[in-house]
Amino acid sequence: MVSNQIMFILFSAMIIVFSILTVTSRKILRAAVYLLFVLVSTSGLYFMLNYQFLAAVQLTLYAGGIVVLIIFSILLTSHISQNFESSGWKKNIFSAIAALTGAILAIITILEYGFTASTEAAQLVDMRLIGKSLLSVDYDGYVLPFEVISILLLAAMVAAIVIAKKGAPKKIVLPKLNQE
Amino acid sequence: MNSGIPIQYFLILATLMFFTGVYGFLTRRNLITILMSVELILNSVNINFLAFNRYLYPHKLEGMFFSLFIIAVAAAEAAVAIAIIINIYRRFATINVEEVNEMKY
Amino acid sequence: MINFSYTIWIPLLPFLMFLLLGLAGHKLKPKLSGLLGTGGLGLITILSYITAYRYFFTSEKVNGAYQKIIASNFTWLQFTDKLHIDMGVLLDPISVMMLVVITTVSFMVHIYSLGYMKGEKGFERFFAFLSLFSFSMLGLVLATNIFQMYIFWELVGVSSFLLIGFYYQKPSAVRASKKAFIVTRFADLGFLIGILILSFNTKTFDFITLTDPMGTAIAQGGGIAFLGLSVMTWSMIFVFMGGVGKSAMFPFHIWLPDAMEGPTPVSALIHAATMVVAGVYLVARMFPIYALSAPVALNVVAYVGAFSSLFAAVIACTQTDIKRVLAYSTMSQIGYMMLALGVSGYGGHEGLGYMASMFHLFTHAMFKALLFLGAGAIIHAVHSNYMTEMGGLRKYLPITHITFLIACLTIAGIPPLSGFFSKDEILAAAFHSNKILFAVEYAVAGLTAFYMFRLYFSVFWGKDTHYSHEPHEAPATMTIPLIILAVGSVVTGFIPFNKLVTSDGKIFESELELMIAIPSVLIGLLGIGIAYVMYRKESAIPDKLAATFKYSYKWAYNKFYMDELYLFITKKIIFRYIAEPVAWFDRHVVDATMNAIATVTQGVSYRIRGFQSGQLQKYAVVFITGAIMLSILFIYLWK
Amino acid sequence: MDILSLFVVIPVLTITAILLLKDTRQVRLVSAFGMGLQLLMAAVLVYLYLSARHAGNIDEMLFVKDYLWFKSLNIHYAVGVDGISVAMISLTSLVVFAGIFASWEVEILKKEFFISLILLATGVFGFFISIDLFTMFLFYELAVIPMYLLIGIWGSGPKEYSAMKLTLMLMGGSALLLVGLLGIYFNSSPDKNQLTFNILEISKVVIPLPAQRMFFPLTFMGFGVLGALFPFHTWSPDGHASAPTAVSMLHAGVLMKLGGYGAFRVAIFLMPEAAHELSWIFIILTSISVIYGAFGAIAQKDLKYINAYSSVSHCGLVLFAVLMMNQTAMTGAIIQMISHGLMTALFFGLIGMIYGRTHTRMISEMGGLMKVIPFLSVCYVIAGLASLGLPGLSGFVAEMTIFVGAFQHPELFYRIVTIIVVSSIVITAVYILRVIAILLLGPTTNEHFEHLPDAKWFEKISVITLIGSVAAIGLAPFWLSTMIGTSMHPIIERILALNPF
Repeated sequence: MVSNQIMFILFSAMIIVFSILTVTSRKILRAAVYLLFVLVSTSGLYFMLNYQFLAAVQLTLYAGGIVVLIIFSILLTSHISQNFESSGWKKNIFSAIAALTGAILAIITILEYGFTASTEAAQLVDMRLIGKSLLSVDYDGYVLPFEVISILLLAAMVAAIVIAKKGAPKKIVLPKLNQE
Repeated sequence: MNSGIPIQYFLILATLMFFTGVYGFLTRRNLITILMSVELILNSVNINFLAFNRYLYPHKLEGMFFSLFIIAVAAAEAAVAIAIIINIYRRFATINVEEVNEMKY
Repeated sequence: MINFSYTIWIPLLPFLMFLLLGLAGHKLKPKLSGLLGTGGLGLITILSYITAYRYFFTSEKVNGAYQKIIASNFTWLQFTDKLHIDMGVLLDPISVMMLVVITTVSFMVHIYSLGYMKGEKGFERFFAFLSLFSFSMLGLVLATNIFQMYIFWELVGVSSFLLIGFYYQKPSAVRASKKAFIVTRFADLGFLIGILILSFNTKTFDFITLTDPMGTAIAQGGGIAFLGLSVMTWSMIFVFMGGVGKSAMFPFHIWLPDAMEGPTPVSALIHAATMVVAGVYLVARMFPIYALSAPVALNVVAYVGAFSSLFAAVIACTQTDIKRVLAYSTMSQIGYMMLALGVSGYGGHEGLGYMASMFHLFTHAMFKALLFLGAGAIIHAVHSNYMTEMGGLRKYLPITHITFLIACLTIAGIPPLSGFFSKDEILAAAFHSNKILFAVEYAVAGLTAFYMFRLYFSVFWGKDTHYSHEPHEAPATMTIPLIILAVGSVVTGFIPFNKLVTSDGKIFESELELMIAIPSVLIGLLGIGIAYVMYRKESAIPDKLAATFKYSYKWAYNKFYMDELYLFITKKIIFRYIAEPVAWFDRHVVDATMNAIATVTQGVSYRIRGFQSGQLQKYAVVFITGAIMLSILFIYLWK
Repeated sequence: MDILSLFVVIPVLTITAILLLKDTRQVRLVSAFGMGLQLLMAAVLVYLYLSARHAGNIDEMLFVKDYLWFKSLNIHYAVGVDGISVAMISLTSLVVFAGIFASWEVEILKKEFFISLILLATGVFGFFISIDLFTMFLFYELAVIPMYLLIGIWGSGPKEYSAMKLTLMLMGGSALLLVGLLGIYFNSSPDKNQLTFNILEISKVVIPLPAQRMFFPLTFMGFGVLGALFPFHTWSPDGHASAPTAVSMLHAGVLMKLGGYGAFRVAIFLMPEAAHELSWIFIILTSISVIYGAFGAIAQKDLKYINAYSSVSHCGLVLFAVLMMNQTAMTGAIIQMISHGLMTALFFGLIGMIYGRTHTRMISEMGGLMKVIPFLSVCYVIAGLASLGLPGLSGFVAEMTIFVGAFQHPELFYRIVTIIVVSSIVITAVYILRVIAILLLGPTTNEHFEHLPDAKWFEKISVITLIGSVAAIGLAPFWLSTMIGTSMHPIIERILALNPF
């Protein structure tokens, strides 16, 4: 099963490296692309865990949807070639310390906690099962969260339209707007 | 497929990803990059859910569905957030988070 | 048992009249309202006389003593099982006697006022107030319990306030009414405290229970001691404080001279004949307790009375405002009555002082009312209060002159006028009890004769003053009461008080003691003689004397600066050093503390609002740091 | 619908009716009608109450209705009245009725003014009928909140400051009170049965003494803030001075009574042991209130300030009497609440009317008004005399009942304090007469005042209603005293059973 481990190491290395690049890159479009790599690698992990459907969703929704959305918004709001001025070193160091502390704390906790892997047979996750469970009202059914998420998506859609609609909130005049 | 890889590996990976996201959230100034950091965080959580589901409760589907919903929520969130960001940009002509601080005392 | 239940109407009728005149008076014609008030009072005068006759001559006596009759009574306010304020009518010798005094004088004053107040603005208001006063005074004397007495005590106080301030647009009248009310109110505080202590120890307000010589109230008189005096003594001293205030005894006398700012009939009724003797009546009412259970308090009564009478007599010799002379004379005479009570014992001949006090109260009411009404007639004629602006009035005011002379002779104690008898009894009582007090009163008798005839001579004789317009005799409505009261002053001396009003209700024998009567007449004559020499004609003697005793004269003329002392206490100490600091303290300390709390809260929130910087990432740092801290805390530290 | 709930429903209906009106001039008519109906209801209630008592009904509370409201916390909407509440309800309806007429000529935002005013009244009525602590607290808050708007919008002078101060201080009191009430609730069943907010049920158990020691001061102080307990009284002068006429009337006349009533009904009744133990502290504070308020009033120059301090003094007397914990003093406290409510409402009403004419409240700027506006002046004198305790008016009855009752206390300390407190009657006389003398008597000082109009018809209604009640209590106190006294029995028995003096 070495191939397994090799794949895992590959994906994890990609995830970690590109994650770090995402949050440190000075060019915003590159950051978006690094994010895309991270997301793709993640979907690889999903495949490894045998959640093919989810991996597919991850690819289409994240890589295909959200990243595109982000890139569009970058194009709308920023100059692509623009370099960020880096934030102050104090802030960076402090944030790094906080993040590291948190990470170390979490890792120690993980390592100290003895997980016992379940011995039960894994359920085969196929599309039919997913579809049935999502719409089932039985004990194992997920119709309620499904409906909730539908409404949430609707609401988000409406909200996104309303918020982004031009000209609507003209009434509120904030003092800093005068230079506009 | 995942034999030979202990669950801890996944968890540690997710942790590192999570805190990379946190680091980004704390240090980036551009709202869009902050949003990206948030996406990282969400993804790390997803990995956790799936790992737990697969290793500890393989006969159940909760973790998977949770991840699914998180992805949906993330999508919604991204849509709304980007709408807001664009709006902010229209208003303030910047998306630098340090300059968008109207909501204070 | 004779039915006395109709007596409830004696106080009630004036009350109804007050309501009628007070609420609807301004709609009636002034004359009609005056007549209504007078008519009502005439009616109750007749009722009182009938009551007096029936009580003294037809009601049956037990063991030769007049009984205390509760003619009607109902519970007005229940405090506890035993303590309740009743409203009712108590008939006993002194209350019946007071009924006669009050209704007579009040009736006379009503008639007199019809003439005196004619054409005044607020004529109906005046009669409404007079009715209110009559109601309160009658309620006071008929009270069945000490709390009822206190209630009416306050009511006479307020009627007096209203009547003194009748000319409410005159600042001096307003000041005087305010002063009268507050000074007596302060004294009433003592009365109230006295009532509280008394009722706490005896568990009753009822006069009959309280003053029963065999009763528990008197028996338990000893009680717990405070400063060497028994509780009963303290309570009686406090109760007496109320009497001191109402009867204008030293040191609460200062309101009485100022109260002369009121219309003269009011002075005659309230500040000479009736209300001011309420204090005497109060002591007389509680007399068994004073005599049997609180002798120290009785001594206080005697000494306060004696000192006041001397003090007032000295001041009266120097005043020039006739009403003020009469006011100090009133105070002096009431001092007499107090003294008489103070030296009296309980029962039999021991109670001579008690009888004498009541006797003097009776005669004094007649002649002092007469003096005031006469003074009113003079003022009516001359439009001035100052005797320096008068003189030779005997030609213009013959009736007033004669009646005034009778009154002066009466007060000077010249036989066979009534004042002679009553004063003689008092002197006799004092002589048998305390020689020092007797000496004081003897001197006061001379002073009284002197200052009254100083007044008389300077008004009716003396220099021939030129008046801007001819003084004329008062109308019949005013002179008739004068004549009636003059007759009263002459004849009331022959009423056998020792057979009617005594400390224990029983008759005792008393006779004129020539050993005392003759010197007292002599000193009265001496006083008149000196006054004759000094004031019969315009003479330089008074001025010379005043110059000789410059400082003492000045002190007496300024009433020994008592007013100034009070003014100092009220204005300076109470107002400047208590009230204003309290107000300042409230604003600048208590309120400032509250404001400071608010300011500190606000300041703190200004400080901590920096957390709400609007910087998203700062919030995130705080949040994450906090989350990490909490994790450390819960995972590693909180085992 | 039970009769008690009508006292809440009628004001609510009135408010609804006002909301629907278009013509602002009808607003006051509707308000007057609604509150007139309320007054009538109060009379009916008195009649029903007396006849029920007469018929031999000896329940502690009559007309009890109980609806479960929140099951999990066992909160009920429970109403019921005894003689004390009936008396307080009558007082409230009288003052509100008079208050409507006193604010007949509000200039701005009429509709909103009357709505707030009646909302306030709703709270007060609800408070007096509740026998459930939670409902009581709810109505209490309902009564306090509209005050902020009423003073802040329709007030005068530094109104925002005063409104804020008043509301914040009262809210601070509410906070203490809420802690106290919750403390009572969580100790309401020492046997670990169902916890309850119901006063009657709590009164049957003995709250553990340590809990009482902790929560009695909180509850008493919470109510004491509203009852102007020293040193938490400073909202009163500012608040009253800035408030519009009707609000001053209602506030001093009724709202401050919530403090006294609550202190009595909740603090003392439910926690008598602690009350007995700690009363000396509060006795000292209240006697300071009495004397200090009176002295404070002497030095004031503004009519409303004078009355505000006078209220501090008089309300201090209420709390003082409540703490004496015997029947007479407590009866006196209730009568004092009613009496003070009526006469202070009268005072503030008259001050408002005088202010409306002279446009000043500084006594030094006025003088000789008796000649110009005799009706109002005479009424002012009557109010003054009632305040200084003239027999025949209500103040005397109340004060004497308190003094006599307080002096029956077996401990010497309390009797000495009583004597000190009694001396307030002189100080009261001083400041009342000072005002009367300067304001009303003497020559008319300002020629602008020569032609002031005397009272209009609605002002007369307002004033006469109040004077009539003051005089009625003063002349015939026995029925009121008996009505309150009989209701006092259960409370007294409880105190006596626990604290044998």
